[in-house]
Amino acid sequence: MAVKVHLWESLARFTDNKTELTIDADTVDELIYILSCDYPGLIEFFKSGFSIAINDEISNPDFNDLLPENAEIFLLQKLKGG
Amino acid sequence: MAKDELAKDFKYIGTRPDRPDGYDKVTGRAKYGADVAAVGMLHGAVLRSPYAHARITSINFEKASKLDGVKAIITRDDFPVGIDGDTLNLLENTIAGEFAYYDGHAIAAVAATSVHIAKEAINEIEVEYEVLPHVIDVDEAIKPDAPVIKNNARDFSVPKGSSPNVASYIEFGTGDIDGGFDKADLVKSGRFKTEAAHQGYIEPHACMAQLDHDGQGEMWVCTQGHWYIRQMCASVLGLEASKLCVTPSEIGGGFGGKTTIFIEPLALALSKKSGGRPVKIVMSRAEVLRATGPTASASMDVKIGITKDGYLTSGSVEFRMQGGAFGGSPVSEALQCAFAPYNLPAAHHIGYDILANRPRAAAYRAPGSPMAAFAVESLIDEICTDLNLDPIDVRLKNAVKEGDKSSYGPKFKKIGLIETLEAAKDHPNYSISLGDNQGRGVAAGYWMNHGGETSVSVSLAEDGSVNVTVGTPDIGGSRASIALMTAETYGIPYDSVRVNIAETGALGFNEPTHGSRATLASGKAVYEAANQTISEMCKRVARKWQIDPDAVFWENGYAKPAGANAGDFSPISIKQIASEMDQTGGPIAGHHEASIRGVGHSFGVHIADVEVDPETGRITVLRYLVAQDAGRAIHPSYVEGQFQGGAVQGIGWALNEEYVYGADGCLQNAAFLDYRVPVASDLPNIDTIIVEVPNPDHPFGVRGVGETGIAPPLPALANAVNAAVGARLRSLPMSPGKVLKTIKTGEDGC
Amino acid sequence: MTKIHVKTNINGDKVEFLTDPRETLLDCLRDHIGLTGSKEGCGTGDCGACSCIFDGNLVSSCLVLGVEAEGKSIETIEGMAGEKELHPLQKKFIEMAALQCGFCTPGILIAAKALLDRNNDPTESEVRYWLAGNLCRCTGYDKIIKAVMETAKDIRETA
Amino acid sequence: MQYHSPSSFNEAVAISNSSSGLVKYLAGGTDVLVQLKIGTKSPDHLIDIKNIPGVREISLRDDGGYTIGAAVSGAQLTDHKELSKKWPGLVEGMELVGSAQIQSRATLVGNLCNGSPAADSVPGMIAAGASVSILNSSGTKDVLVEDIPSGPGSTSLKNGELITAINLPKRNDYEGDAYLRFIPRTEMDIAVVGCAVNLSLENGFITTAKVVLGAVGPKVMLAHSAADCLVGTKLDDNILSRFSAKCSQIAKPISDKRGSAEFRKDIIGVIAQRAARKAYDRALGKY
Repeated sequence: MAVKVHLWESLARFTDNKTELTIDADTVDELIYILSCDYPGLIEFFKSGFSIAINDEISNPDFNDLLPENAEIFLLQKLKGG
Repeated sequence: MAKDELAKDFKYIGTRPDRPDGYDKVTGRAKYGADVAAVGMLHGAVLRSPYAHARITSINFEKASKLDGVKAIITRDDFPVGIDGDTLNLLENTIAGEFAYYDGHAIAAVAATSVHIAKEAINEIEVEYEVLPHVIDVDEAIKPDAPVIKNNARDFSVPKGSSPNVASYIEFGTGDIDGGFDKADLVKSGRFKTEAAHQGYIEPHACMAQLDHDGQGEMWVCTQGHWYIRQMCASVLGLEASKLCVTPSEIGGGFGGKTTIFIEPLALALSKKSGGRPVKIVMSRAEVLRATGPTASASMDVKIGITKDGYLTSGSVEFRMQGGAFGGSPVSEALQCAFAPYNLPAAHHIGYDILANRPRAAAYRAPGSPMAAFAVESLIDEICTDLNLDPIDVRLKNAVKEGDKSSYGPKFKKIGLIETLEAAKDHPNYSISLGDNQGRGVAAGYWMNHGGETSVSVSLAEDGSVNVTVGTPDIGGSRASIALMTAETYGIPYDSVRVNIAETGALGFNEPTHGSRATLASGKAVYEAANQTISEMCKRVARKWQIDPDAVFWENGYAKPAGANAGDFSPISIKQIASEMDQTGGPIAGHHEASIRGVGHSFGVHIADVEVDPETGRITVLRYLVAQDAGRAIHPSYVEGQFQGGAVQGIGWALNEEYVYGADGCLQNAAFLDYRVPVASDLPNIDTIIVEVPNPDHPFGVRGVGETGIAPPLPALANAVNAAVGARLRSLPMSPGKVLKTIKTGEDGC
Repeated sequence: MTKIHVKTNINGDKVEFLTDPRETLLDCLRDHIGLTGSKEGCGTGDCGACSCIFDGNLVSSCLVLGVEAEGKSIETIEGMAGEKELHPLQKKFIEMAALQCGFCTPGILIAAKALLDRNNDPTESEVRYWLAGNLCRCTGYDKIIKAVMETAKDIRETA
Repeated sequence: MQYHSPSSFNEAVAISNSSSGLVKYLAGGTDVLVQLKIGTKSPDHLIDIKNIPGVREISLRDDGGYTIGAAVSGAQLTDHKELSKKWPGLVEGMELVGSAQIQSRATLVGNLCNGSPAADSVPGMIAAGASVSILNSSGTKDVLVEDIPSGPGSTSLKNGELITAINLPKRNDYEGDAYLRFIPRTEMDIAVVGCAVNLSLENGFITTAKVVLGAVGPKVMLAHSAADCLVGTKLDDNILSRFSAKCSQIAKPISDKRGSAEFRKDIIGVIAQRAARKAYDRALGKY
């Protein structure tokens, strides 16, 4: 499935200055794997923890989640609270 | 509020019954962190650094160890080596290694047969320090000549060439920023600063721990999240997590500050070193203020463009936040909240997490949001004043609604900002006339409220009452709200539900009661678990009636036949099903474990009226209104309580609370006498409006209500002060001296 | 340190205990007598969580020495409820949700009772100033003040 | 630490003189116990004076003045209607010390002996012309309250000396006093500045004035030159602003966590002016 991934600008250093990427991935796991292979600079980011919005549904990442066709994905800072 | 938006009529939800733990808490029976004792128990005390930054050259505890009654003394040497990453930061903050990074940093700990002996022993430990240069202020910390707090503190995100005290960096945005400013009729910018504020829970940290050489341990502790305590203690001590059983006490407030470890690993290590005797450590108030997490201090630049009729065209922020010697300020959350209420065509955010010689910042209610609100909502108010526009109207024109793209990316589902603004505008407080030196301020605030990792169980007792077991400690009445949702799900009386908070062995991993998630996430999980037991009950009744399980449905506490083709059976009550459990297959219980998805975006709008004494700069809050979207108020009294408590913490932060450091980098006001939280006589009643625009991602529409309320008071009060006496305070706290200076000179001097 | 033998009366019961003279009354209540309802929030008289009635006077028990209890009579939160039912303030606090975490609650109840015992018709401002020595960080005081005012009204009406 | 509970003042002084190490007298304990808790002062001997007969009594002397026992609490003072009516400024100074809980215990003598320049009850006592009775091994003596504070946290009392009572002079008609302080909150703070004013009037004109400033110097200070501005006047606006400026000028505050020197100098004048107005109105019998 082709999905559109939005990254924040300060991550663009690791992605050839791109903040929008179209990736062919069926699951979150596959998406992270492909991003990590294509842009190894992101590995540290993924390790540091993050949240994800898949078609505007924000949550902690479930790596086995299936990605709908043309899904719009935002990688977000890990959600916390007080 | 438009009640017609509610999808359902509820029998229990929305009522205000007595809380289940009420009797315990008004009679003194409830057991908090320091309230337990065990046979053979020792008392712990902690030696803390008197310097803001120092190399520890030697620690000699020979004299201390010879004192009668001293059973164990620990230093960093008693902890595992080879730890790195976040765990190393946790360990370093728990007990200093080579360096003491802030005044109050733990250096060593003692266990003795009495508190007095433990304290005497602490005084007998000889430590040699080599004092190093320190830095306290966030802007000072990134100057080129600032003392370097740690080498290699920066993570992957920090661009080359940044100050070595920058721990992380984030930048994101959307739209054409410069184009947006070009379209504006007015572009305004400003620098804003906030000082660190402490959560100020009245119960100091306390725990009792027992650990033996077999690696099995137990702990009783006041915490918002005992699985976090287990995970963190296990990781810094090199224990197997499941061998450590952590039981949460009742908790005397947390507000984010009790989501991490401080004394807990010390108590475990002392217990182990003293041969497995239980060790209790209770912090003093001074220790709480010196060594536990306040929130970050912040320096923030904001620029906003607007058309003359009040439409925002572009906004940019650069936030620099100091989160202590280990990083971890909530700068990314602050950025996410900064423009969240507004539908901005273009927005750009830059954030720096910066080190300073201060205690490690912990979460504090809506971490980051209050600072962001202070900067952005103050500047919007300045714009409204310049353009002579009504502050609520401007916010209504720009307010986000369902389907709008948020300033941080994803689109909003159903949200209630517009309804909240309208409710605030319609409230009588917005039109009461004001006298001399009085002014009114308006501000909005936001928090996303996430679900997070949650595990619960529900079981049916033999008489048809229900036990619910959750892993989120009850800080502000969540037992009541969870019992209400359970009662609603089953259709049984509220009094027939008992909610327990379980120890770590009883459930799967639970995130703490933080981020306003207890009612949101545990409530959703309990709903799922209860429905499991309901389908099991329907199944058993179907077997009894010898019909298809699908032909049985549940209503108001009864299993009923579903329509004519199911046959003509009399409904069977939960009581009867329960009483027959042992003959129908045994116990009935349900459980639910998940990372609860979705967030409960909650927006709030506050209106503050103040009077300023122009001769002394003293601010009196005359009246105060909180309007906030609760999604749905499960127990409205405790929702109001969250609104009021959040608002008053924000009022304290705005007016008088601050960390005062001397030139030596030591904290000067480590007591409630001079860390000035609001007292009863400082305040008016806090009026509330509960707006209910149900969260579409929650079975009962809950959004989470705890966090948002602390953000708007900071700007609302600053805006009110400006309206009262024409003094614009761009730094907090608005202490009388600073207000007077601003009245006299037009500058607050920060 | 030689301990001192103290005979006192707590919540109507004769009580004896041994205390290190450095120990406060709060330490003695909590650690020697097992009455942990009085809380220590600061230990320096700034928060009121340890409020007790000491020979008829409202005190912070962290600022009274245990040895001073000799021959005195002390009321703590554990003695506030009657045998059959809660004190009206306790009932009203639950009913009106005047507590969240509950840690400051014992001290506030004791202080509020001391006020209503001497004045059952206080103004809101009097209640706020009387309770200024009792910090609450959860509620913003709103519901606490209202619960005390409502209880005072009930007491006046039933008197 | 050894705890003593003598039954007479002489016994208390004898214990003090025969004890070695740090010896402290204990009355209300609201300072001593705090110091014990935070570890700044750990006495070796603590002499509790509360079991000495008469120590908690307020009595009207034959000369019309009051004698206030050393262990009389703030609450007792406030509850004493006659004394509160005659010396409202002195009483309100004491009443401002701490919470209701503190008021049950804290004493004028304790507040004085703590030696704080910000002590709320001390300016009122000095303005009133109060004296203290001091007992030592050679007998008793009377000393003006203004001679007791000697610097931040220190007093002129010698080791073993014990204040047994405070003596207030007789109060006449057309006299009035007031104490005001500035704090950031409404309660529970230490004074950022404080000012007591005590006035006597004749036909509306001020004949004598005493002005005492708190928290603007190393000790509570008498502001003679500021008081002189008031004498012979009816306290009109011009006089008040001159008085206010004088108080600000006399003040020699330091900057600390509770306020900057600049701020303190600014507001001492404001607070002093308000206190003078209040004392004047009281002297006129307005309230």
